[in-house]
Amino acid sequence: MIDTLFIGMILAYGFGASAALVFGRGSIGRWLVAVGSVLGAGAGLAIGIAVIAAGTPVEASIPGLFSFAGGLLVRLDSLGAFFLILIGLGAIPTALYGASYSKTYEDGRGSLRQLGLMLNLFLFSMSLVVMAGNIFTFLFAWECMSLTSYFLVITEANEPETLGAGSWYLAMAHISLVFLTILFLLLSGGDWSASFNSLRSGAAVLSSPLRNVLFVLALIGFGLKAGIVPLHVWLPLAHPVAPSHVSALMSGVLIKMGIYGLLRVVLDLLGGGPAWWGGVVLGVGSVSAVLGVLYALMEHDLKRLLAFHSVENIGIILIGIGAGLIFRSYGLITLALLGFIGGLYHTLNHAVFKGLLFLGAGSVLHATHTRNVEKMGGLIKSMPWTAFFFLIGAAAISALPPLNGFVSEWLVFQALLGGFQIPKPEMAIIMPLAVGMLALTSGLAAACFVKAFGITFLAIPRSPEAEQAHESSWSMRLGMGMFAVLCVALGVLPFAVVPQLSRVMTGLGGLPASPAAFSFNLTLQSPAAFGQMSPPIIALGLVVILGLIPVGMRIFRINQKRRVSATWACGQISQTPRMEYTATAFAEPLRRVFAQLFRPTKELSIDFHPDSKYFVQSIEYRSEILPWFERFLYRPLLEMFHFSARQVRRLQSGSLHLYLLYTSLALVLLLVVARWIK
Amino acid sequence: MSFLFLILPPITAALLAGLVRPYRSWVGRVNSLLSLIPIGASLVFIGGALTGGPAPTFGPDELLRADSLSALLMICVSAVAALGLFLGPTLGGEDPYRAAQLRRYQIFVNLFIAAMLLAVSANNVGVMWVSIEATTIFSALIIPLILTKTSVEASWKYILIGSTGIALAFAGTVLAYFDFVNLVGPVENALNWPVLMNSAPALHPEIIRVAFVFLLIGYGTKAGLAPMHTWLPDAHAEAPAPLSALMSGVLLAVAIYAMLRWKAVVDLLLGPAFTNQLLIMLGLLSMVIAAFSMVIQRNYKRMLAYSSIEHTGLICLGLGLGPMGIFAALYLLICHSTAKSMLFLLAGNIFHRYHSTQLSDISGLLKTMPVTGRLFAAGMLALIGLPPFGMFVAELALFRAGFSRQYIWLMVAVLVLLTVAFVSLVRHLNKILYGPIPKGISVGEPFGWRNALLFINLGILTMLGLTLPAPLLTLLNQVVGIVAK
Amino acid sequence: MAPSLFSQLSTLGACLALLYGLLLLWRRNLGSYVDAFQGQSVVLAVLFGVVGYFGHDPELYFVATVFVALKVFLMPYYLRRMQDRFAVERERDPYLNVPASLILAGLLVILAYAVMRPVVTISSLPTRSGLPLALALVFIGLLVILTRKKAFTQVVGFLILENGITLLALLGTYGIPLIVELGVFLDALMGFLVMQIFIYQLHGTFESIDVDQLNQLRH
Amino acid sequence: MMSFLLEIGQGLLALALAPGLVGFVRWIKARLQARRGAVPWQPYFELAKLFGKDVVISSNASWLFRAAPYIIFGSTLAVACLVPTIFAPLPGDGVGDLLAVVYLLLLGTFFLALAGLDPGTAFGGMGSSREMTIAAIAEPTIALAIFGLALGAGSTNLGRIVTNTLANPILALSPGYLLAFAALFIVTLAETGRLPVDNPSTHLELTMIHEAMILEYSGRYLALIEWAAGLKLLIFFSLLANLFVPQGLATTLTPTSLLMAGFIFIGKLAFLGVVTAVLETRVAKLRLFRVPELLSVSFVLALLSVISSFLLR
Repeated sequence: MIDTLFIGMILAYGFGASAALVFGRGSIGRWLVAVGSVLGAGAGLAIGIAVIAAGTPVEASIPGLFSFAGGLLVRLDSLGAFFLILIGLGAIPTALYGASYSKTYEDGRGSLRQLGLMLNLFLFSMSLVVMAGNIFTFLFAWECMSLTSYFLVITEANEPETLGAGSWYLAMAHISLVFLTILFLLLSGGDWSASFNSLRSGAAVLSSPLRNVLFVLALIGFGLKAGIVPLHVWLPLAHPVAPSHVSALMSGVLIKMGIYGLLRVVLDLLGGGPAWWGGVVLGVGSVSAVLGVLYALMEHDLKRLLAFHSVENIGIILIGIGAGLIFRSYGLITLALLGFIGGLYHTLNHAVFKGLLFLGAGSVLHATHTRNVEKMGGLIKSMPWTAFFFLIGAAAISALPPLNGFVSEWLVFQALLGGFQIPKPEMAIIMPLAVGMLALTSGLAAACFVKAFGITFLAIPRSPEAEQAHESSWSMRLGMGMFAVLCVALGVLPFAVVPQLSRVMTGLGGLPASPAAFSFNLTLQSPAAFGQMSPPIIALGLVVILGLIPVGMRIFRINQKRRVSATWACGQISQTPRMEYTATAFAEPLRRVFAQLFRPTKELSIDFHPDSKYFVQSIEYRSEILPWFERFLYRPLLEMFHFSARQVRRLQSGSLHLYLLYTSLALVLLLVVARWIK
Repeated sequence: MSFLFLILPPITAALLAGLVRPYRSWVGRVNSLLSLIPIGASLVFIGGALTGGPAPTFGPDELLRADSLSALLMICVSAVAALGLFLGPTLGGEDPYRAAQLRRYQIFVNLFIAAMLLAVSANNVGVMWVSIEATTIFSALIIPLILTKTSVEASWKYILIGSTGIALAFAGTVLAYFDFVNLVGPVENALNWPVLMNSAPALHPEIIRVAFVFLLIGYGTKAGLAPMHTWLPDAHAEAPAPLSALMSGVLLAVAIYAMLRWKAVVDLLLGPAFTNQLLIMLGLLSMVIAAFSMVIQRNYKRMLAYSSIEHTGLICLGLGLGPMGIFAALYLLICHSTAKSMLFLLAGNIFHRYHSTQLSDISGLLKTMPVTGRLFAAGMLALIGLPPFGMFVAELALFRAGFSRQYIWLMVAVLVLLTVAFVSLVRHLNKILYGPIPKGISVGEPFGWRNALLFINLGILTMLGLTLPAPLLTLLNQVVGIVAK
Repeated sequence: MAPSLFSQLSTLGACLALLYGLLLLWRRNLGSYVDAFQGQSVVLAVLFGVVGYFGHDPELYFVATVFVALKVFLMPYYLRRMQDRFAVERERDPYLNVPASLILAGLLVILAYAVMRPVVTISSLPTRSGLPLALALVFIGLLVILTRKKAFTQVVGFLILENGITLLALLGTYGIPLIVELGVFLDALMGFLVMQIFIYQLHGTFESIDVDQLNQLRH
Repeated sequence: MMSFLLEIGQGLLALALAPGLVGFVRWIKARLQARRGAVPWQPYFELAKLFGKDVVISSNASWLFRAAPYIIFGSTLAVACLVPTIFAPLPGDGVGDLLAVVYLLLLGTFFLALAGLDPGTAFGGMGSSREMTIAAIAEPTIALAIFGLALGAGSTNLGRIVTNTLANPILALSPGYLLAFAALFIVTLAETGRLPVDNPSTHLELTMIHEAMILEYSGRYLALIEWAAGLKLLIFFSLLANLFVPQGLATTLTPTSLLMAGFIFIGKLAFLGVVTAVLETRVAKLRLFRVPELLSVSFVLALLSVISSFLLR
């Protein structure tokens, strides 16, 4: 049954891709592309569910392809199946959304053929990444994924900053492939057709310094794709320029391939290592979480803000996985399982609410043709549906109770709280620090999304575009709606998903083959009854109380009359948008609190009225924050390469005699080497 | 017998071009058709090589011989030659060449192809050297097809560096032959490869080491290995596009073929360590120089030329990594010839449209020339080693060879250099493909048969990327068997 | 055993050829370069005869005659015609002044001896003592191309280099098989003709055959 | 079934006591400042007055402005049901633990801040921005305080914490608990907008945070929000009281023990109210950018509590 689904997936994606080529620009083309990717993603979803239900990995190989390197081996175990489901859940709504969102490209701003073709290939290559069975297939699919997503990022190639962002993205994606090539070839001792099974058995016998090197390579290689802090610089560059449904896919699903890779290599192939591995992952995760949200706070480009939040949520996922790794190394199996489940569940939740937020941002961009939050405002009146869905996404990402963000963060918290069972105190002390940083992150995330939602949707429109904004078409709302429903469902009914996650983790890296008896009936119960919570009942309670209040008010015949009048503006006649709070002002207290990190620079240029110094024509306030990583890590690196390039360039100086001198020197040197150096 | 079908067609084409005094355009068409015959001949030789059995020989004291290595190179040379001729400059076409220039071009390009085919099929070491020297001379004559300051400069540098290099190679051949004669005495057809290979273990190591240095420097100059690469960017940037496609695509391959032949002989005596060490040193040096020269490059033809230097360096480095490395190097050689010849021909189209070789003058290629733009983009992506194309597989095979021999730091250095090249080529490619259409550049391009031909190249590259057909795999393994006993 | 007449003659011939080569480094005007090349070719032709006579190989006589026709008559004639055509008398200040280049030439001869020591030790040929001198001549030819600024001088330097290799082949192997020998001569001739064409083109476009101007193609 | 009734009853009790607590604290402050001050149950009259008035809504406001009071009041009431006030082992203990309580309160703050932004006045924006800043910085302290408590008590569920501390009372005197108590007390002042952080009794733009957000509200919406704010104060006080000094909580369902527990609970609230009032009269309001220093003091206290409970275990 799974084979037919697999072929069905290939055919569906093939159909979508060819439809893009054949029909191209028209609306039929856009819809056929969407149908192709929806069917393909649906088939992938079904395969994933089937494999998790069956519990046994599925293997298949296409002998024709890659005959030189062990053939195209497809092996889907439960971990891969989970991520296949993730791709499916992420792809279906975005494809529907994309069908009408890409209407803006019909005027030639971007090539629709390329967008449709590459979208389907991108989804297929991601599915292939999680289904890869041997090294070559994995590396092939990994680079295909980077290439197709690069083409998606540069769909609007005529915008000035797109190509720059695209080059950054492809360069860092390629560097991630470089690390993975070194990793896998070291792991398999140079046999590029080794299947993951043989690697697993081979890895156990490797010397521990080599395993440490492999771990570091895996962390950097997959970290580049996941966007952990020092390696995250491509995320805020690529997401704003990509079409919104593509950034939803990239942020929701593409960076999770980094998480998949990390789990596959560190936990499955290397079988989990010493405690410091988990410590490093936890450390990197917490730093990514805090820095991600802090930089997001200072952003006023809606999609850059969301991109930084992806860095933050990847940090939270890594905190969960790091904790799991630490517990596994100390043999606390149930706690380790809880950590991994927290991480995986947050991966799923993030895919859902980040997808929703990006689609919302896409609708806003679609309506107001600008990403700058300072120019928006009052969109909730002209775009009620988008605003409602964006609110659900914002609440979910800020981990507010009835929604899914809260459940996964609660699981991660419980895993961290279990830290006191770690025998060695100096390792155990990391856990409270992580708890502190995680809590700070969720607090700041809430502040950031109050700013994002409040400034974008509430109060008075700040620019003419924001005034004439119109609601997005039905298929865009349908896409967002599906994600919103998923957000609420995953938040209210975790007991349906979390037990399956424990089945996903079974058998990886020495975790118990049989899924631990996580008695997840109505309530979520962390092991040793350390913490217990029942999201459905909380949600039910909230709904009941919210229902009771108006009823109670009617019973006690509270005054129901309501009048609408102008906002109190300290006695001024009319209230103009310029009197509203701006995003910069909203984030100003936090910029001042974290001034050590941001080192804000402030430029104030006032040009006075020609007649008198007391009247002002215009004031321009510009505040920049210090991009640490770009300035102190990437710029020196690029500078070094440019310097060496300038030196090497001088070799080809144009003088024939110099060229002949090179040949003669080479001749003399090699003669000396040949004659006298054995 | 089929040797005649291999060598004669280009010679007759040259004669035909010579005889028809005022150049007619049908001469060009006849010559292109004639160039298909060598492809057939090389396919026959490949068939012969695949079925096993002794390699066919021809001529007085076995002058020509076609074993699997020669057959592989023959097919490469003849295929790229046919492509070069079909898409070569035509009378009245977009090219600004007058009839006399075209006549000279047709004569010497066909002689050039004949010399390469002779070099690859020569069994006699001396004849191989003579024909490689002939390729230098013939190609030098048609670099300055249009007499400008830069093309004259490029041709002078090319002829001088090329000739000195190849003369040193002859000195190496003489030293090796001296050692052989001194040991065995003047035996019948002593300069033939099989004879040399049989008696190689008995030669004297010190002399052969010196001889191999001369050979490496000589043929390295022809292959564009650093530090003898300096002529390559100038010659390829100034030569007419089809010629630089031929030179970059296959002339480098022929020079590498010569080095590979001599490496097979020398390894039998000294063991692979000595030659591998030299090849890896020079290969890495060429990659360093080429990769960093592409970062700040303003001329797209020179960019392609530096990428050829880089790939030659990578191939030589591959040759130094044992049997698996040689397999990867040959695979890379095939992919590079296919991709680079396509790219140079497309560069020719771009030059006809934009009349400038400066990267800063070229933009909006996808809009002005949709077909050429897409082909050029695909070719460049293949060149930098992205998946669906063969170069990705070849480079990975090379890393496999490197890692299995524990040259880890060398492989890391190679990966870094490839990444430097990757980033700079992507940036240049984006600069060309997108952006506004410059003033005065006409838009639109018919999907003529000339572009259709290039899709064959793209097809081959994609096929090589996805799967390796069984005959090609056995051929490559046979070649590795010959070279690394 | 006193060295036989044959080895005496061959070493003498090699020394003369080397001296002619050094002449290029010493003199300044181009006319003397052509004479030096012509003298060297005569010496080589005689050597071909001597080796043919002592080595009992009649083919070498034929090769000697071809060599004389080519390198003693044809090429010098063209060179002198070219020199008159461009009316260029003196080699402007080369990269390396005369004493420095002569000292360097000395070092190169020592290097040639060092490199060829194993060849001389294992070879049983009577002409083995001339081999290092032949390699030295190759190095000097390379030095001339490297340091002289006139294209004309570079061509003559290249011809000296080729003579050195022919000498090496002659002394080392009593002449390589005929087909290859003829092929080499044909190549030498074609190479010379092409270089001549290029010098005319160079003179046409740059109005001088000074190689220093060729620096527009860079980076 | 009986237990759920008790749960709702406890929630309603908290609801009823909340305005009284606020009034009591104001009354004590007035007394300390030698003023007669309004009677402690004055807030009840204010609520009744507000419920009677018409609602005036700004023309810029959206449906969120109207829905926010219900969400705020609802979430705070839900928390009230979870927090043990008079009866210890609540049946609903498994429903929500300390983390759920914290995040439900964050839900309320989230929507309050949004409602502040909606009318589009400068005050609302300023209030929301400052409120969210303080809430964000207070989060880590609360989390670590919970960590410290949970370590000591072995669970994050409120009922289990109370029963464990009842079982061995010496726990309450361990350094972990004391430091956690201090940290939580500072956070209470920050979260509920009491003096050192925010001045509840003034409408001066420069100093008000909580008041600025609800400037635009009127009528029954204002009533709901004020009531929710009072309830939030009561929740924090009952957390402080019952988690650290659970003695006096009824463990059996007999009416007498419930009544007894009720009086003790009111006594604890009164004591805490007096402490807060004394504190507010003695200390002046901190500048906004001094508040993070105060909160970092509480963060360090919470961290020390966790470390000490680690080392002592």
